[in-house]
Amino acid sequence: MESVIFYIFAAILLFAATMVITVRNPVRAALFLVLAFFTSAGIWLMLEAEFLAISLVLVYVGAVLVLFLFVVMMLDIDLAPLKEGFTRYLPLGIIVAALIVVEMIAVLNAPQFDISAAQATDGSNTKMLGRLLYTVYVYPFEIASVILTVAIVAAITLTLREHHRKLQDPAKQVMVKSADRLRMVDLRSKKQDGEGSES
Amino acid sequence: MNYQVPNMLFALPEMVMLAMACVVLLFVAFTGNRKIQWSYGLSQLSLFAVLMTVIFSWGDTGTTFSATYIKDSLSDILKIAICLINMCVLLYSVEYLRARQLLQGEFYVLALFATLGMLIMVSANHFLTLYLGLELLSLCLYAMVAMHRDSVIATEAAMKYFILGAIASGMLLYGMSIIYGITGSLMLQEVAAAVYSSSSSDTILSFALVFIIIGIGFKFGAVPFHMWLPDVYHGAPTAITLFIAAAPKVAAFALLIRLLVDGLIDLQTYWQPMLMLMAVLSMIIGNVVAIAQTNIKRMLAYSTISHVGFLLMGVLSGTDAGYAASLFYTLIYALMTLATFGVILLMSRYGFEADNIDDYKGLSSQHPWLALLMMILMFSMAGIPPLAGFYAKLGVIKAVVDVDMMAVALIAVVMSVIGAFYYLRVIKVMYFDKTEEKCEFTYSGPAAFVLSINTLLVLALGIFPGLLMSICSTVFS
Amino acid sequence: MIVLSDYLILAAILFSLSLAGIFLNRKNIIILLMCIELMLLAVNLNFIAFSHFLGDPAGQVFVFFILTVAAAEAAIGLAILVVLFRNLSTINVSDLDRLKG
Amino acid sequence: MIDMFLQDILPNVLKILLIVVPLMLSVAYLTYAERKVIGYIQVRIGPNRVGLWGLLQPIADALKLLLKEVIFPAKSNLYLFLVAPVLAIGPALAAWAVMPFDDGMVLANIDAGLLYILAITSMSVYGVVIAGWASNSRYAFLGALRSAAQVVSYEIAMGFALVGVLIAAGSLNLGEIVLAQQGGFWHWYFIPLFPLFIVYFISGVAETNRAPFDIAEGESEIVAGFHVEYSGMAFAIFFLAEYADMILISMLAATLFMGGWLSPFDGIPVLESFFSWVPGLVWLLGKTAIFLFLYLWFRATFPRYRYDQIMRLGWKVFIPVTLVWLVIVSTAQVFDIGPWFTESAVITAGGG
Repeated sequence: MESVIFYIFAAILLFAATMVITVRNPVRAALFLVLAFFTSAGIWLMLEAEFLAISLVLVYVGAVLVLFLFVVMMLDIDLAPLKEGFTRYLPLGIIVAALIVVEMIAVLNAPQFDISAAQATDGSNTKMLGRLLYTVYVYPFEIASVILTVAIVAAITLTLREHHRKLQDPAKQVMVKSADRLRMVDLRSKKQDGEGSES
Repeated sequence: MNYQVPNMLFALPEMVMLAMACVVLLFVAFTGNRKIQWSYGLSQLSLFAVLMTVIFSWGDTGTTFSATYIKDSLSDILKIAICLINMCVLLYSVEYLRARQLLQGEFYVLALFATLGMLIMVSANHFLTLYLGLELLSLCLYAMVAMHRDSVIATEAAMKYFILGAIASGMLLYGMSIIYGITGSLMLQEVAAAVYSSSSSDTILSFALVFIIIGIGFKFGAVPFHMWLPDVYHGAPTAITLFIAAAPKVAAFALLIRLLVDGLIDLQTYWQPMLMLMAVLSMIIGNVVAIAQTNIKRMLAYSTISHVGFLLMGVLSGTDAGYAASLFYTLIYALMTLATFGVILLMSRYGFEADNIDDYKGLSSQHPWLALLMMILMFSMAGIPPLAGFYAKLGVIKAVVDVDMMAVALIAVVMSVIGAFYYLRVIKVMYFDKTEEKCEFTYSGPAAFVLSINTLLVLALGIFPGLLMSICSTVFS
Repeated sequence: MIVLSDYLILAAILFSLSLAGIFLNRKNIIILLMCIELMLLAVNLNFIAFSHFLGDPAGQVFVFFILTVAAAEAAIGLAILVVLFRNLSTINVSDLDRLKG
Repeated sequence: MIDMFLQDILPNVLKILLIVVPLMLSVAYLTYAERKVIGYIQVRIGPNRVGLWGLLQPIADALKLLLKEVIFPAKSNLYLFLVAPVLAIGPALAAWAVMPFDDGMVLANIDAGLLYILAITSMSVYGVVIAGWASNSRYAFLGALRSAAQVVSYEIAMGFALVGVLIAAGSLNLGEIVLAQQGGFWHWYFIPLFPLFIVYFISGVAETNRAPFDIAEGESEIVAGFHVEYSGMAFAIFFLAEYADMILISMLAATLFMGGWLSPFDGIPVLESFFSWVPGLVWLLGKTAIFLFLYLWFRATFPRYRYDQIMRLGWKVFIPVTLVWLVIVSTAQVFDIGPWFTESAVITAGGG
């Protein structure tokens, strides 16, 4: 039963990942990415990482990928030329990828990874993680908070455009002197022509 | 599991840095760019404060925060270097940024957070802190490169930097995950102990090592993972290029030592040939391609790649003397880069980037002092005695000779001779090419003064290299 | 029965797919960013699988932090992308050709 | 196989039906209530023709929507166009799995129930975004973008508000959170967590894209926002999802801050025994109804917010308020300030 579920999830995950890198339309790629993350969350649940599985859905599916979708939709990308050249690199890419996969599998299929006896951890997964985060890993936890701060600062610095607010500032209006608005220019009138002055 | 309340005192530099970065962030958030001088002053003050905390706690060693944090002489000396370097960087870049409307409070905020990232990396004793410090640094750098957001080349460089940097982090993490799976730990000493005791899993360990080396190679910009480096150096505003070129390399050195020496020293037989390949390729590609460059920032980028090659040479020797030589090389490299970009920044002015080598024509006749400084720096980079660069190169070459890697040493010597060509070309342009146009600019004030000291330090460390060298060798003994 | 190496192989295939995506994709930066997310997903799967089979929570803690950092990274990456798009009006990978040499 | 079916699957299916069918009915009559309430607030009667007092009106509306033709806009992405309503209703129903209706009366008593609800409700934004994008219409698209930004922003404030609850209760399980509020209505969390309670409910209104935060639909600005191109059954499903979400948010508010199924007369000498025969479900539904009434009241009285005002409220008011209050709650938890923070001081420094 468990293995059936695993294979189903694994198949969906790999299918979704393949679609992410092959589909034409970035919106659909983002949606397949959602699917990939969702199935991953399922696999993580099988590995008894409940908290992380739910956070993955909450943080990734619920926020980060929405951000992706948001940007994809906002940028209004011209879809037609986006995939040219893909097929040109495809054969080479497939060969290289397959080679990497075979090699990795050869290494990772080692007998020492043939473990199945996993100790069932008792107690709440969330509580356990929370305890660790606030004791043993309190220093990394603080660094993570700094990273998030930096992300906010950076994203705002890069994308926020200053709006020229259409507000009047009476203090400044009162302070204005004539010299700020009016420039006195000495123009000689052309008396000889008799046509008066021009600008 | 017994949890002990950590000894916070060890992490005082990081805490001061974080607190001050937050102060600057708030200050900038509430004053905008109206009081930028104050932001600048506060930033310098923060770096100075951190420097003081490191200096006054010099000599204490130990781990804290459940061994995710380590304070040893390596971390101390690198932290001092990072603070000093960044103080100079901030000083040199003020006028450049001001002339381009880039002098925003966010620059200082990001620079301080990036410095915090470097400090964290340098003191990391755990894969997690190493990774987080690295990411904190990298994220700040990506944003800083893109800060000139109306510039096409800056944003393009930022995008390339970001993508390649993120891939590198992914690689590094994949390697870390495999190592975690085999050793069952993420703490460097425990990893080292587990690697030492396990003998059967060498294939898998070396498999993981490949990913880690690729990650490190990317972060250093060693060939064949150097693609981002010239583009980022070229595309980013020069002040930011300086920021990226100097201190982060010192932090990257810490990454290298912590991962390979502290954690995976027993895999030396595996990482030595990989590092050797990267070192040799970096020296060759860096020096040869630099010759063809007309843009001085790009030229310096390739020169950096070649320096990375030299730097790796000391580490790959696998001896304490080799590590010390690499540390010495890193510090000298940072010092030289700092001063070189300092000269470029001083010459760049409103509406003009002094980033073509031809812009330096006739510099000697108009600004003899600047030309003299530049000459010292170029000679030093080329490794001509009695300048600091010479002793740095000598040290790392000696390290590989000591472990009987004559071929590597030979390539290094040949490449430094080739490399001398393009450094000398800059000198030739400055002293022997004439130009009609006057480069009208004035340099004065503290930046020029510190720059002069900085350059003379390169000279002084060349004449009296003993002190710094002995400090470096006490770190690894 | 599902053993550790099954999870590792799944993660390895996912990792290779993301790498393949990065190298095959010559046209769209946003897909590159998605591939990076996939890559981190593969790494996370590795960590969680190890954590489960070793009975050691440190791997899960690491994943927690990778999730945090990856979210921050995505935010900055997309910000840079938006800035780039404003400058270039394209996010085509092969249009990033102003820096050469 | 049949054994498994009888033992595992059938009871669960029955339980699910027991939740979904009343929910659907409630949605139908919530629309009726909405029209009636708003009608009386605007000094008119509201639906009164179909059946006694117009009670059959929702049935008639449902029939009408069922029989209407579903129109597919030109050049729309057909597949996504059809998936969108499903993505909207799916999370709206799935979230109910962990909702406790009475002591032990819950479909899936999972450990991290609160987290589950947060995760599932955060999925509901996809329905809106995809609908807006797949419709190939500017209005729908604008509505989708507005909604995406708004929902994601308010999720943060909402999450923080819920963190306050879980610090106080020391658990993520909804049933345990309710039980932690036992002992009379002054034990309920709306008193110690009052700012969080307010933030939670207002964020809930924003999360469901209801007035005065209904910029995603904004009839007068972008006609009907993300579902402008939908008709017939497809439109009805969005409608269902929106109202099911409203009921969910209201019931969650009742569960987390108002003691769930607990009687408000607990601990009051005479009244407690007088009302002891009332089942917990009734109390829960009563409390939920109060919040639902608030929803309708808001809609009838408040003018619509402007987009930037909504964002400012979320980011610059709610998030700081919740952060400050979290610090206060944590401090109170450490120093055992009662009656709310005494029993379950689980989180102690250096535990484990």
